[in-house]
Amino acid sequence: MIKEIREPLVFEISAPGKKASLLPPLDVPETKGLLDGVALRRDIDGFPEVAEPEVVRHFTRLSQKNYCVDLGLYPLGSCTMKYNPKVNERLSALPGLAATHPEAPVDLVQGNLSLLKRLEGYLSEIAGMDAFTLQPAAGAHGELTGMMIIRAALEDRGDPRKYVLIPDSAHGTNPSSAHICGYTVKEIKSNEDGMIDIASLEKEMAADVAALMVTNPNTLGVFESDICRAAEIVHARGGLVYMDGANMNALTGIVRPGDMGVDVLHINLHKTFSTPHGGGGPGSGPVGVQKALAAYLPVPVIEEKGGRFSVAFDRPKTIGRVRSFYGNFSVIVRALCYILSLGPKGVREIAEYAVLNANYIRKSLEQDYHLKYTASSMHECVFSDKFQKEHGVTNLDIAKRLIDYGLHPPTMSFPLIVHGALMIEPTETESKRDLDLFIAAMKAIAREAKEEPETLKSAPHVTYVRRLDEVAAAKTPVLRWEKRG
Amino acid sequence: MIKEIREPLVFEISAPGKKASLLPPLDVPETKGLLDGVALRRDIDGFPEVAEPEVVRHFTRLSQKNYCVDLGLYPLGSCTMKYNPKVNERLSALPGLAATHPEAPVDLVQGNLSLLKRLEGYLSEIAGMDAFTLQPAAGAHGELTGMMIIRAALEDRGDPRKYVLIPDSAHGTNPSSAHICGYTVKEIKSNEDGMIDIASLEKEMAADVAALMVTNPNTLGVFESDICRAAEIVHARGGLVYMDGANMNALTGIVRPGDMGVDVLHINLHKTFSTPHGGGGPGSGPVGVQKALAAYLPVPVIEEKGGRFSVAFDRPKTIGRVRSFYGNFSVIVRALCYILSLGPKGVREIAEYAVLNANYIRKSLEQDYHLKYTASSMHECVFSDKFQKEHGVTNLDIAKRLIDYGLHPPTMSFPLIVHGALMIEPTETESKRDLDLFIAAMKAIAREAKEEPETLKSAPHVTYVRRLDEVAAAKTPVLRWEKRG
Amino acid sequence: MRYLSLSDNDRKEMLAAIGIGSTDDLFGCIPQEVRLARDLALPGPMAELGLVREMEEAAARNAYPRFLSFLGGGAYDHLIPTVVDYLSSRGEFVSPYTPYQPEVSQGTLQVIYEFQTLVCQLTGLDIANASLYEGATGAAEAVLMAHRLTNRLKVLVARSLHPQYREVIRTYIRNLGLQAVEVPFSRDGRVDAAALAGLLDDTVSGIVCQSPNFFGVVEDVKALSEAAHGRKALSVVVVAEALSMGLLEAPGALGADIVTGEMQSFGLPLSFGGPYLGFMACRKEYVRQLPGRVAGQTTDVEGRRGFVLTLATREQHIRREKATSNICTNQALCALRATIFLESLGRPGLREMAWQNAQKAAYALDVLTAVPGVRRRFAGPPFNEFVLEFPKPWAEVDAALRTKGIVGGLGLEGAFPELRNSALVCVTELKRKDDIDRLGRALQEALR
Amino acid sequence: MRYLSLSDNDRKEMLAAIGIGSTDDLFGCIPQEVRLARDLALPGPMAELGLVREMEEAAARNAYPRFLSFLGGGAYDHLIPTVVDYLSSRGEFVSPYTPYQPEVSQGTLQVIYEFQTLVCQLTGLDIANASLYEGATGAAEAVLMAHRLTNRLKVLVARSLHPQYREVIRTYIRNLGLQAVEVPFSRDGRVDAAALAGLLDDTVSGIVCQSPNFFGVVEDVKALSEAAHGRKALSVVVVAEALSMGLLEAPGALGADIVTGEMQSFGLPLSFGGPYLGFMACRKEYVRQLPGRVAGQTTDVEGRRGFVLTLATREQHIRREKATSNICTNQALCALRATIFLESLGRPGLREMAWQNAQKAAYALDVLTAVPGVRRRFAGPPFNEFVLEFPKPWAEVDAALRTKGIVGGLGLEGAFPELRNSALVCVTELKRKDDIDRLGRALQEALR
Ligand SMILES: Cc1ncc(COP(=O)(O)O)c(C=O)c1O
Ligand SMILES: Cc1ncc(COP(=O)(O)O)c(C=O)c1O
Repeated sequence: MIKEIREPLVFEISAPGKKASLLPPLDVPETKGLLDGVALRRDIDGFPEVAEPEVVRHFTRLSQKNYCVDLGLYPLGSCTMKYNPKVNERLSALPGLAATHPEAPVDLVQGNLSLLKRLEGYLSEIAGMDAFTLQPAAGAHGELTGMMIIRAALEDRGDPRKYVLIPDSAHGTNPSSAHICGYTVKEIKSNEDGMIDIASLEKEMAADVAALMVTNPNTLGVFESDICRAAEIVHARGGLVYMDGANMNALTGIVRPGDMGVDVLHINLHKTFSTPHGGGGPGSGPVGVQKALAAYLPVPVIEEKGGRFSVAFDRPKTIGRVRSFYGNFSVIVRALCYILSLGPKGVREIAEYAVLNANYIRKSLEQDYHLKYTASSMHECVFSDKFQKEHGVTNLDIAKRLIDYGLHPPTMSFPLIVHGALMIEPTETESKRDLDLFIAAMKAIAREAKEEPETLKSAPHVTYVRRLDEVAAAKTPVLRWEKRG
Repeated sequence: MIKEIREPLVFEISAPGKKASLLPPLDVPETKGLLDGVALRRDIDGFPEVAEPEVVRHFTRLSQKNYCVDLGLYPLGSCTMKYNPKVNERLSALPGLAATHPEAPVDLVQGNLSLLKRLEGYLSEIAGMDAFTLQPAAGAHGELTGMMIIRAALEDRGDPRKYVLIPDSAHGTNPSSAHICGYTVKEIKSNEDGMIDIASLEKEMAADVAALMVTNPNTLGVFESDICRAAEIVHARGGLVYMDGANMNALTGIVRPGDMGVDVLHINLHKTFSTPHGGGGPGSGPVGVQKALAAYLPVPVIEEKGGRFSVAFDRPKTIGRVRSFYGNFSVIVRALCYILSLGPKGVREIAEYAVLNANYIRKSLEQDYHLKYTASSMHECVFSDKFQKEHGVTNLDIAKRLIDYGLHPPTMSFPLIVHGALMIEPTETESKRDLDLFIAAMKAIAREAKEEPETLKSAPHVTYVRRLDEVAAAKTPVLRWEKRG
Repeated sequence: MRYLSLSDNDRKEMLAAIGIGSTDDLFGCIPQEVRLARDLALPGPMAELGLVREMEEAAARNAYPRFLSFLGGGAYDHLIPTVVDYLSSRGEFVSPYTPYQPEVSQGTLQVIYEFQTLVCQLTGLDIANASLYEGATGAAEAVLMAHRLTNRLKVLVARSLHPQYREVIRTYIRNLGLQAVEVPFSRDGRVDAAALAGLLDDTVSGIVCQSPNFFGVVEDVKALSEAAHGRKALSVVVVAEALSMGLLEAPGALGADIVTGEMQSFGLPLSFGGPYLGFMACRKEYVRQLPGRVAGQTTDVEGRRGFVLTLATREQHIRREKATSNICTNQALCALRATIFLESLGRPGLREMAWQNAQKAAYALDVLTAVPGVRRRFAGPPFNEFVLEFPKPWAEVDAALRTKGIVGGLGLEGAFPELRNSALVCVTELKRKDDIDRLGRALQEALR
Repeated sequence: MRYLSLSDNDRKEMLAAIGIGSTDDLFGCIPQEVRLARDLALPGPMAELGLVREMEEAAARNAYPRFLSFLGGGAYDHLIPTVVDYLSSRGEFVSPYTPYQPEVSQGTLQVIYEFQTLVCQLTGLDIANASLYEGATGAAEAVLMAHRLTNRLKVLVARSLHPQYREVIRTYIRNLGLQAVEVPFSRDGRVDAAALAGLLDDTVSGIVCQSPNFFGVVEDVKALSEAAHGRKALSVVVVAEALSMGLLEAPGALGADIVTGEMQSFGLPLSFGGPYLGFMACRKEYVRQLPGRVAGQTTDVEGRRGFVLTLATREQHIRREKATSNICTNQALCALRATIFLESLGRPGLREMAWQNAQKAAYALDVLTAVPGVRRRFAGPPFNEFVLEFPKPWAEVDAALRTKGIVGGLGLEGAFPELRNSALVCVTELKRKDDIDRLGRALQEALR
C-alpha cells in the first residue's frame, strides 16, 4: 500500500548542465600552456553533476535512514555511545582553531598547543599515568603506538622479546596491533568468571613474553579484580602491562590504571570522553605511559616552559612518528571540553551513572536472558541468546527485532567467549525513560521468542531495507557504482 | 507488529533534578533584599525540567515527524516552497550582523544600513517601483502597510473613501487587511477565464472606492492580462491599485508590476526570494510604492548621502511605525543574498523555470485531473477533484494519499472559486526527477480513485498519526498541556 | 541560475512535453508592451565565495559588535545555549510551511503546542497563541482585541510603554475610529495612579501597561488590573523583557486579562531588530477573539494523540474580513527557538538567569550611581535596566564613552523630551563584573 | 553532572530496583586498596558560558588566523561549501556508530559506497576502501600491502615523498623486518630516474612516489610505474593534494597499482592537522589485501538494493592477528564531508577549482621569481605549490614577512638539509591576486 521513495545513488541522478557556483572567476592573468607536458585528464568518467538543492535532499534523505544517539538509546557494548554535547561541536569548530595550519610557526599557535598540553595533563591525572601522547587517530592506532613503545623499551633493555599475551575475550584489534608490531600472539583463556586466569598467566608469562595486553573492565564488563597480581607476575618476569582503555567509562574517578600496575594504556576519546563516532570515525586514541617509558613516546612532543609552548622532535629514544602532524586535533578539543564541563566530581559521575545504568538493565533483564558470567557488572553486561535458542531464535533475530521497536541493537557476537552474545552498554547520559523503553522491548521480545518466533526471524519489518544478503555481498563484491553500457 | 515510540510532551518527561548548566556562578557581590516589595513568583507550575540529552532527542525526534523542502517537492500553491540556500542561512547569522542591536548608534551599524538600502534598491528595480520599505514582517503585514499608505494618500487628497474592491479569488488576508485599515470590502466576481471581469470592475469602481487589490498572476496562476486596462479604470476614478505580490515568482525579470499601473505592492521575501518558511514564519513583506506615495512610507526611512547611511523619522506624511525597529533583518539579508547569487539573468530565470515546471506538471496531469480554468498557467496550476468526485473521492483524500507516496500535498480548497481545488506550485528549484515522482503519484492516485477509492479515503496509512479529528479539536479546544491531579 | 536542478536535457524534454520551443513561449499571456525588454539592473551573479566575502565585508563595516554595550530597551543580549542554534537549524524545522497537513507536520505542531503551554505557564494565563510578529504589533493586536471584547472605543496606554509600541498602536487604530489616551508616569517611574484614576471611565476598553516598563521599572500590575476591572475594562500587560517572568510574579496571577509582548530574550539573536517573537496569552473565555494561529490537541482515527491547527474560524482563510486579525505567516521558527531555549534552561535555569540579571543590574546601579554626578532617575524597582541622569547631555556622555569602546545606554531625550540628560542602561547575565566596573570607570572619566 | 538525564527520583528507583543503597555499592568488585581516595585534580565544572569563554580565549591566543598564509605541504586551505558543514553536522550522521546494523544505517552505508566510487573515479582504479586515518598512515599501509602482495622485503621510497609520511613508513616497518630505501630527487625536483634504476631489483616490493610530490612537482607516474612493473614490483602513488586529481591524469590510468594519500582538501578544515582523511584505492585483484573497511552493494529479502560492510574476513574482528590491518574506527565523518564536497562541486566545479589552483600558483611563481634574488628551485611542473630559493636563510626571510602579517611558506632546511635557504609556497583558489601581489611586495622589502 505504501510507495516508499528509494533514494538513488548520486551517480544515477547526475546529468550535464547541473552545477554549483562556488568560485568567482579567476582573478589573475591566465597562464597559457599551463602544465605543458604533463598528463592532464580529459574527464572523470561518471563523476557526478548535480545541483545544490539535489545535494541537500540527497544527504538529508540519507541521514534519515540512520539511527543515531540523537534519536535514542544506542546500547552497543564496548562502544560507549553517549550523548555528544553540541557545544563541544561548536567550540571545536571555532574559526580560531579550525583555521590553523599544522605547520604554522609555533609562536602563532600557542592557543592550540596549550589545549593539547592541558588534555595530556588531565588524561594523565585521570589514568594515573605520567605522560600522554595525543597523536593516535583511534583506539587501534593507540594500541599500535603503545605496543611500539613497549617494544622499543624492551629493545633498549636488549631484547624486544617475541610474544604478547592476550586474553581470549579481547577485542580483535589487540592481537592485530600486536602483530603489526612484530609480535606473535598467545591467547590466554578466561576462567569461569570471565577473568584472566592467573594460573595460566603464571604459566604463559615466560622470559620471551614482552607484554600482557589486558582490557579492564574486560569485554564482559567485569572488573579484572586480580589485575594487580597479574601485573606483578608480568613485571616480575621482565614484561610490561598494556591496558586497552576502551572501557575507561567504568573507572573514571574511581580507580586509575596507573595505580594498578599498568605501564601503557590507550584511552578512546570517542568513547569515554563523548566525542562523536561519526558513523565510524574520526576517533582519537591517546596513549599514556609511566615515567620510565616517556622517552619512547612518538614525536612531536609538546613542551612548556614559562607559559610558552614549543614542539620537540629531537627525542633520541622515540619510536618516531605514528602519523602526520599533531593528532585528531578537533576531536581532542571536544574531549577537553567534556572534561572541563564535568569537573572532578562530574568525571567520577561518568563511571557512577554508567555503571548504575548498566546494572539497572542487567537486573531488569536477568530473568529474561541468560547471563553466562555472573560476576558483577560494571558499565556493560553481556547476555546471551541461550534461553531463546530453545525456540530457534538467535541473538541476530533479537537484534533485528529490536529495530522494529524503534531501538538500536546491542553488540552481537563479541566477546567471542560468549556464544550468541548480546553486549549491552547504556552509558551515563541515558534517561530512565529510554532505559525502560529498551527493557520493555527486550522483555517483549523474550516473550515473542516463545510465542511467535517467526516474527523475530523475519525482523526487521518496516525498515527502509530489511535483512540484507551479507553472504552475497561478500561472495561477489560490488564495491562501487559503475556506469552501464 | 510495529511498536512505534510516541514522543511525549516535554512536560511528561520533566522531573526535578535534571538541569542544564549554562551560567557560571554570579560574579558580582550579591544584593540582599533584591526587588523588595515586588511580587516575585514562587514557582512556575509544571514548567519543564529536563536534561540536555533529552532536549536534543526530543527535538531531533520531533523534527523527523515533519515533511520539508529539504526532503522533497512541497508543491503548496501560492506558497512558493523553493530551496532555501544554506549559505544564506550562514551569512544571515554572521556574528557581525546577528550581534547588532537595533538601537545601536547608526555610525556603528553602517554595514546593516547599507544592506537594507541595497535590498530596497534591488526590489524597486525588480518590481518597477520607486521606493520600498522593508519593515513589514510578512505578506499580510505588507498588505496592511500598503493599504494604510493608500488610505493616507487619499486622506491627504481629502477623502480616504470607503470601499476596496477585491476579486473573489483573492487570498483571505486581502479582505482582512483592508478591513483593519478601516475599509469595507466589495468582492468582484471573476469571469469565466478566472480573471477580473472588466465589466464588473467598470461598474463597481465608483467614486467611493479607494482601491482595487489585485493578485497577479492571480491565485489560479493566471496572468491578469487586462491588468493595464483595470489600472486605467481605477486611476481614472481616483482610486489606486494595490497588488498582492505573493506570486511574483512568475514575473521576476519578465514584467514589472510598476510598469502595469500598480501603485503599491508587497513582495513576500519568504516566497519569491527563497527565505525559509520555518514551519510558518518568520517572513518578510516589503512594500513598494510609486514616487507619489513615497512620503507615506512607514518610519524609520533609511537615507544615504555620500556613502554614509542615516535613519530618518521626521517624515510628516508617514503612516507612522508599523512595528518596532527595522523589520525582519536576518530574513532581509537572506533575500539580498539570493538576489546577489542569481544576478540579473538568474532573477529572470526564477520566473522562467518556475513557469516551465508548473506547465510541465499541468501538461502531464491534464488528462487525469479536471482543470476548471483553462487559461494558460504561470507558476502554478489549479486542478480540481471533479473527476474523482464521481467515485466519491475528494481533494482531501487525494491530498492524504499523496502523503502515502512520500510527498506533500498541494494547497487545498483555495482559491475559493474552484471547488475541490488542488493548487500546485513546484517553483524553479525542483529537479525533473522530483517533478516526475509527483506526476507519477498523482496519476497512480487518479487510477486508485477509480479502482480502490477506499484506499484514498482512509489515507494516509503509515504516518506517525493518521487522519486527525479536526472537528473535535475545534469543538472542545485543548490548547495547552495541563498538570493532572 | 544557481540552484537550478534541471539538466540541459531535462529542459529539452520538458519543453517538448509541453509542446513549446523555449521558455519564452510560456509568457505569451503577458502583453508584449509591458514586458521588460532589458536585463534587470542588478549586480551579480556572485559565486558562493564572492557572496561570502561580500557579506563578511558588510558585517565588518558594523563597528558595534566590537563595543562593550549596555543597550536594552526592547531588545536584549542574552545567552543562547548552543542546542538552540543546533536544533533549530535542522532542515525539518527550517524548511516546511505552516503545518496545514498535520499528518506530516507533527513536529512543528507539537512544538507549537509546547510553546503555547510554556507561554501560559510563564504568563499565568489560560491560553496562548502560536506567536505574533513582535512585541509592538502584539500590543496593537491586544488593543484591537480589547476593543472587540468590550466594544469600547478608548484605550488607556501607559506613557511608560515602549515608545515604539505606542507608535504602532497609534498606527493600527487610527483608521478604526479608536482612541488611545496616554497615562503619564509618576516620579518613581511607574504609572501615575492618580492620573489613571482621572482618565479611567466606562468608555475605556482596557489599560495597557508594560512591566517591567520601558524604564526597567516593575509596575504594580495588581493595582492596575484592579483599577481596570473596577470599570469592567481589561488589564493588558505588555512584557517586552520576557526573561523577567522567570523571577517576577506571573501577570496573570496579578489580574492581567491579556498578556502580550516580546520573547526575543528567549534564544533569539539581536539581529538588528528582527525576526523577533511576539506572543499573546489571555483568559480562556476570550479564545474566540484571540488573534493568530493556535494549535490544539486531538486524536487520530486510531485514537492516538496528535496536534492540529485549530479554531481557524477566527482566521482570514475562512472569516476573511471578519477575522480577528490579518496575520497569516507568523514567527514559527522563532517560537521553536524560544521553546528549545526554555526547555534547555528548565525551571531552575530560567530562574537563575533572571536572578543573575536582576543581581547584575543592582550591582551596576550601585557602581554607576557611585560616580559623582550620576543620579538614578526613578526609584521604582528595576529588573535588568534602569534610567540614569547625568550632569550633562547624554550625547556628550555617549560620545565620551564611545571613544573608550563602550555604548553605555540608550538616550531617552528623543522619545521622552521630559527626560533630559538621561539614558536607559541594561545589564544582562552576559555582562561580567569587569565589564560593569569598566563602564563605571569610563563614566567617571567622561564626567570629569 | 552536566548531561545526566536521571532525576533524583529516577536514581532512587533504580538503586532500589538493583537492591543497593548508593552508587558506591556498585564498585565493590574493585579492590579497596587501589581505589582513588581523593577527588581528581581537574578544573571545572564549567557551565556552558564559562566553557565558551575559555575556549574562545584559547582560540584568540592563536595569532595564525590573522596572518596571510601560504602554507601547504600536506594540509591545504580550500573553500568549504556551506552545505558541507550544514549537512555533515546533522545528528544522524554525527552520532551513529560504525554501521554494523545495516537496516538502520543505510544513510552512512550509501555514503561510504558513494565515497568509494568517487575515490575510484578520481584515482582511476577499480576499488577503494571507506577511509584510513590520514595520508601518512595510508602510505605506511600501502607499503605493508605491497609487501603482503609481493612477499618482498624492500621498498623504494622517493625522497620527494612528504617527509612525515616517510617517517611514519619507517615507524611502521621497523618491527617487521622490512627495509625502506630512499630514492633521491633530481635537479627538476622529480624522482631521479637513474638513481631509481640503480636501486630497483627483484627484491623490491614497490616504488612509493608522491605526485604532485612534496615540492609541488608533478612526477612522471607513467615512467615510474613502468619501471616498477618491469621488476614485478608495485607502483604505489601517494597523493597528498587530492585536488590535483581534478586536473591531472588519474594515477591509475598512468599505471599506479595502489593509490593512497590524503583527502583533507575535500571539505575538511585545516584544524591543526586533524582529523583528516586517508584513502586507498587499488586494482581489484588486490581486494583481499586491502586494509580497512569497505561497503558493498547487496539486496534485502524483498530484493531491494541495500549496502553493507563487507569482506570482513580481512579485518580484525574475524581474522584477529591475521587481519590486513589493525584499523577499526576510521574517518567516516570526514569521508562524508569529502563526499558532500565532491558532489557539490561536481565534475566542472572540481576541474575549475583545480585549474584555478594551478593558475594562481603559476601567477604567484611569476610574481615571486620576479623579486630580485628569488629563484625557483625546481624546474618540474608545479600544481599549486613550489619551492623558492632565497639569497638568505629562510628564517630571516620568514621573520621579515611575519612582521608584515604574512606566513610566506614552509621552510625546508629542517627536513631537507640539502635545500638551504628554501621554502615551499602554496597558493590555492582562496588567495586573491591582491594577496599574491602583497606577498611579492613584502618579499621584495624583506630582501632589500
Ligand atoms: C575493547 C576495544 N578495544 C579496542 C577497540 C578499537 O578502538 P578503535 O575502533 O577506536 O580503533 C574497540 C572499539 O570498538 C574496543 O571496543
Ligand atoms: C496570495 C497570498 N496573499 C497573501 C498571503 C499572506 O502572506 P503572509 O502569509 O506572508 O502573511 C499569502 C500567503 O499564503 C498568499 O498566498
